[in-house]
Amino acid sequence: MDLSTEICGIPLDSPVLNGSGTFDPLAARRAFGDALIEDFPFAAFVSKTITRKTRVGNPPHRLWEAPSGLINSIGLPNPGLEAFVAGDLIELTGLPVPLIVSVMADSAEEFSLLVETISEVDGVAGIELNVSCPNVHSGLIVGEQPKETEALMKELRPLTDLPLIIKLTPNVANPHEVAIAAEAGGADGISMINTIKAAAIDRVHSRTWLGAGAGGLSGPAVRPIALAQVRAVSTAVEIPVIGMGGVEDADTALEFILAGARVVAIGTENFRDPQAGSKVRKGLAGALERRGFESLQAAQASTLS
Amino acid sequence: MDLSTEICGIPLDSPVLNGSGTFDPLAARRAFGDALIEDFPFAAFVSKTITRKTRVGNPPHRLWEAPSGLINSIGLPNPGLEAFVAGDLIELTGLPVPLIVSVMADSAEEFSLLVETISEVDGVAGIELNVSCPNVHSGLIVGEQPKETEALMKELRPLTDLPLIIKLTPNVANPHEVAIAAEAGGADGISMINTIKAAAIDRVHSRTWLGAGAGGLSGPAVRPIALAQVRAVSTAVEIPVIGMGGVEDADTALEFILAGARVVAIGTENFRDPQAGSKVRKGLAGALERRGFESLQAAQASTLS
Amino acid sequence: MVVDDRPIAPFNRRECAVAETHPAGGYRVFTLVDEQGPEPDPGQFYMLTAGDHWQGEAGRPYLPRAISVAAVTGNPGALRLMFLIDEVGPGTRLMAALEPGQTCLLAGPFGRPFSMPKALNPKAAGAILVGGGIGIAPLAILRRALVKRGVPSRTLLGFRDRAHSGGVDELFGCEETRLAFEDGSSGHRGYVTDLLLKVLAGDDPGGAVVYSCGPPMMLEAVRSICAESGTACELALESPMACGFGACFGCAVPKTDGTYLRLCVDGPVVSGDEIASAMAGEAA
Amino acid sequence: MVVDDRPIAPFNRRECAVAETHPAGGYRVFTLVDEQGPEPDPGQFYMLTAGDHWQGEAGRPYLPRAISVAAVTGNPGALRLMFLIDEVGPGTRLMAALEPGQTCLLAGPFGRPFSMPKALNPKAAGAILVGGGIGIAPLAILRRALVKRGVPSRTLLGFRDRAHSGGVDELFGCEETRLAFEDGSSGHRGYVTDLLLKVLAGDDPGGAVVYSCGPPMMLEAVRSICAESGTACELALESPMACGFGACFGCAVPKTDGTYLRLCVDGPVVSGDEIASAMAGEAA
Ligand SMILES: Cc1cc2nc3c(=O)[nH]c(=O)nc-3n(C[C@H](O)[C@H](O)[C@H](O)COP(=O)(O)OP(=O)(O)OC[C@H]3O[C@@H](n4cnc5c(N)ncnc54)[C@H](O)[C@@H]3O)c2cc1C
Ligand SMILES: Cc1cc2nc3c(=O)[nH]c(=O)nc-3n(C[C@H](O)[C@H](O)[C@H](O)COP(=O)(O)OP(=O)(O)OC[C@H]3O[C@@H](n4cnc5c(N)ncnc54)[C@H](O)[C@@H]3O)c2cc1C
Ligand SMILES: Cc1cc2nc3c(=O)[nH]c(=O)nc-3n(C[C@H](O)[C@H](O)[C@H](O)COP(=O)(O)O)c2cc1C
Ligand SMILES: Cc1cc2nc3c(=O)[nH]c(=O)nc-3n(C[C@H](O)[C@H](O)[C@H](O)COP(=O)(O)O)c2cc1C
Ligand code: FES
Ligand code: FES
Repeated sequence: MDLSTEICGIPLDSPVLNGSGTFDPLAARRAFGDALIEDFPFAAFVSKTITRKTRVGNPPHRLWEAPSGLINSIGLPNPGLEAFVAGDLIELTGLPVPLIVSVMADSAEEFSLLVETISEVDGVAGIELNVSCPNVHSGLIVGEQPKETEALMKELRPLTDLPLIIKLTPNVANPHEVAIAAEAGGADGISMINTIKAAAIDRVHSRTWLGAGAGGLSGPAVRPIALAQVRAVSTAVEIPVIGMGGVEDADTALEFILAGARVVAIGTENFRDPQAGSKVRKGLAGALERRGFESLQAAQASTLS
Repeated sequence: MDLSTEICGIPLDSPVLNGSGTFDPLAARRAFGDALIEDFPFAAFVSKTITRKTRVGNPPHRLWEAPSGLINSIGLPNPGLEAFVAGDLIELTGLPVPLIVSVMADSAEEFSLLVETISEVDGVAGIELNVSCPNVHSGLIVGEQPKETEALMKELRPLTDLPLIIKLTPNVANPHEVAIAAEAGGADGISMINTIKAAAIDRVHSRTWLGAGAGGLSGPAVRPIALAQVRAVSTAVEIPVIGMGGVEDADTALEFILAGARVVAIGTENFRDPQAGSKVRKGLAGALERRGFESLQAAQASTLS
Repeated sequence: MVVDDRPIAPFNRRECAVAETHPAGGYRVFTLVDEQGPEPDPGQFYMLTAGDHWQGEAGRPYLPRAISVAAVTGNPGALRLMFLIDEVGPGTRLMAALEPGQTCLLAGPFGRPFSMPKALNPKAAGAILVGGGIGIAPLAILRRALVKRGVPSRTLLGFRDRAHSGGVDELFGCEETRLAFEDGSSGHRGYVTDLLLKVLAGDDPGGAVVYSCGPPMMLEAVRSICAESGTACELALESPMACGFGACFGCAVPKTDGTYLRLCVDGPVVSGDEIASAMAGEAA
Repeated sequence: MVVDDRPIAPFNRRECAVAETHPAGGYRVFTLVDEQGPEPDPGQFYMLTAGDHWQGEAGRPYLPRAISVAAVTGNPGALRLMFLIDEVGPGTRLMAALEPGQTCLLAGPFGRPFSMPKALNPKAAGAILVGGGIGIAPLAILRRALVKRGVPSRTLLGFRDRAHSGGVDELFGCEETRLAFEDGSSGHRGYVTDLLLKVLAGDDPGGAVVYSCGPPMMLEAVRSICAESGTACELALESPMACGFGACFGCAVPKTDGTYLRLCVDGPVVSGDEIASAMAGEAA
């Protein structure tokens, strides 16, 4: 079965991407060698989130295993824009698939710098905007506020020809309101869901376990929540949705497509199985057939009754 | 170990309640006979949510099992205020523990009627306000809006001498803002979390599984989210919190108390084990000791570092 | 409070040893030893959690599963409960994999049992049992109870094919049982409801009582055949259950009056005229 | 891209048969047959998922668990990997319950292995291995590699008591190994670091190389003893891991410069002077 598709004009061999921050091809290359490149698990690669300045990330602990899920508080460690562009980015553009760079900032000015700088690099296919961070000017978390989101999109949209995909936060009452605002501001696509605010308690010492005090939940535990949000958003906007949150196999990937996502992304499942992306891709034809779909397009076009 | 405590002035033999809508003593009596009353699992009983008019509930399916959790869309079936007061309520006041009656309405007027009518019944110890419903006047879901919540509390507070406990919805960016508003409006306690918006997809027919189209997630899957919200709310308000969301044993119950809850409630775990409440209560002394607490009060007074 | 004469379950979830397991056609049979519970009435069910590993790779099964008791032997204190399992998902998969030495967590017996024929119809001369697929389980224990009480009964069972007719010989004995196979591999070629129509045609309809359990389509056919011929009938239905004892309100089945019944307390056995359709609980 | 000379893991998560299991003191040993992987270097680890029932009653374990290889025999194509398990939670509980005939899912080998003594210190005359508790596992495979290369080594192992000294005899052989028991039940009464101090006092510090693995407190003591005496040392650390191959950034351990290393790719073996403290990864 032909699984090729596209997202925001980026051609894809399959509808299976990775979630930002859940796969590092450079480290994986050290562990797995060239086999990683020869059988690259994703149809496009989404980088971890890059900020303007270097971030070392949060103090340990950064992980807590939850029932059918994972809480992380990694803290977006990254080399910062300059070092990223001069280093890792060059290697990432050499991957055999389109590259989407994820960026985050705490002001429109910094976001602009990130978008403009990344856009100048050859081999970048798209930019994902991580808006789960407070705006230094308003103190508000951009992605929680439709107005802030729309204003940010309007500022960034003219700065690049690359598609701009906005990664929504799930920690809101009505994600579709933020999605509608993002679309109005010129977003080309929506990526969702990011992790859900969560806490973990050290069972021995009765204190918070995570070094940063709190974290975000991902994995199968959040899938029912992600499906509800993807459905609400995809029926509210025209732009395509990259659906994620607990995808663990082809069947659950297809659930996201049925809920309205154009393509899906694999996050935490990568940690359980380094080849999770390939596993999902390889299982999709069978999953589509079992549900009576003749093509991926038919599933993408279907709506839930 | 002495586990007695209180919530909003209601004396309790232990800090273990049930979540509204997750235990029906009348039906359980038919299944289990008098043993239910002799070893009643909860220190206070919270009724299912009562509305002014009869509700038959949602069409099937009403249940979907999720990874480490359950999605339900029951639809608050209940006999309506009048029939409840004339029937079930009489039997519930005969239970060997204090009774808290949960009510929901779509306007302040209807809420007032519910609160006033319930308050006149002997043997009711408190009222829980379920505010996850849209207000017919504003169209807004009361519990998502700090202002709506405060206004409602101000209207209801003068109507009764009973403690008013507000059950928050977790489907908001910042539950502590709603909690602060509820406290300002005169709430005596907070009950949280209710279920999280979730969707389920029929794997065979590729349509939504739940008769009502969507539902709410509960069980261990949501516990990390519940703990984060309980912590955020309990540090923001003075009034006590009834913590729930995935409590499955004494250890996880104690996690809620450490996160800032005064007492806990058992929901979905009741379905797995009809004696879940007793199991949690019986395990608490050991769990407290293992963590080095000399009393329940010490754990209730501790804050997480 | 409503107090009826159904057996009272111990107020707990208890660990029970697996005494015996074996395959039976396309199904699997296992026997648990219940040291605390009362003898269940035919039509009742238990909520079961198999073994230590409830929750598989995908975080399911999480909730217990409702399983009808198919046969009971022994005495209270050491009841042997026999269950028949059709492997359709993660929960029944774990149950089908049980081996002696393992344990299950069990709560129950729960639910409204079958009524005896005279209670359904004072003129009842005997009973007609109509079963299909895994639905033969509650009819097996019902048939033994009828035999014990000296009530004559005829059993009509339908299956897709021989491979899916597991449990018939050991649960019913072959002599008095008439079988229908959709693929015609033996017995009547076609549906079990064909057999029912024939039997009813030869009977005094005023004296017949029908008990049925099986797939929703079959139950619905039985229900309407009985409604048309004025025959009293009881159906054992299924619906997804979380608790089994009336706590979750999840097992709703639409009644004729537009309201719902809770199948775990007001069923699983319902009388044919109580419900709008035996299929309504299935599809949303 | 950084490409180093550590063994390259197959790019997959593969099913491996459990060949043998047995208890060893307070621990449990099991052997897996890896038909695809290369021979691991000492200090490397695998990410393991035990059996079909990953995810127990409480929805955990969900992620695979990092486990050091303690011994390797056989040849690529049928490598036999031996693991030593300390049962501390749901994941190790399932691993400790493995029996021949079952399978594990395995990814790896991963991580930075121990360096050979001469690479750490050109003047190195031999190696001192300092292990505690379950931390003896990577030292066992290291010692065999040193023996194979003809590098002289002394092994110092510490345990709470005899009951917790499982695996020593079979993994090390008793002759060349000196043991310390906190409860004085045999060997030296006290800490293994007492033995290290004695050995170092008798040595030319310029020629010693120390390898250590064990509880954080012990590692930190070894690290500071070596730092003070100017002895080159490598420590095999632990930290909670989700992936094992650099994908999650969860296994951060603070370095002296205020940044963090990813223990799964930049470790688990680190040199003593790279990290601020061997205990920092433990407590938040
Ligand atoms: C009173 C009663 C008696 C019963 N007696 C027996 C018996 O004797 N023997 C027997 O084998 N079975 C019996 N059943 C049926 C059995 O309880 C169900 O089939 C049970 O759901 C099987 O669990 P499972 O995990 O194997 O399959 P499930 O995963 O629960 O799948 C079973 C069916 O449930 C639906 N489903 C699929 N996924 C989900 C999900 N995530 N959440 C909710 N529903 C889902 C689908 O329609 C699927 O076909 C009985 C049911 C009832 C109510
Ligand atoms: C490189 C490396 C090699 C190792 N080699 C071995 C080995 O050879 N043999 C061996 O037995 N072990 C080894 N370990 C340790 C083992 O991987 C961990 O102890 C593992 O977490 C055990 O899993 P568990 O499910 O049994 O226990 P867990 O539940 O993971 O508990 C283990 C510890 O993790 C913490 N913890 C508790 N609950 C949670 C939670 N929900 N989420 C996160 N952390 C929690 C606590 O501190 C607890 O003591 C190694 C670890 C690493 C990193
Ligand atoms: C360890 C970890 C790190 C993550 N880092 C990022 C990140 O840098 N930027 C981002 O937008 N999302 C990040 N995410 C969120 C994921 O991309 C994804 O949205 C989320 O995990 C839900 O998908 P999943 O359930 O499949 O993991 C991270 C998630 C995890 C678990
Ligand atoms: C089947 C079911 C029915 C519920 N009905 C109600 C209700 O009537 N009123 C209410 O306030 N909460 C209701 N809840 C929410 C629970 O009281 C509780 O807040 C939630 O389930 C989280 O707790 P848990 O994870 O322990 O189940 C219901 C939950 C379930 C699972
Ligand atoms: S199964 Fe819970 S009420 Fe029937
Ligand atoms: S364990 Fe995931 S990066 Fe190290």
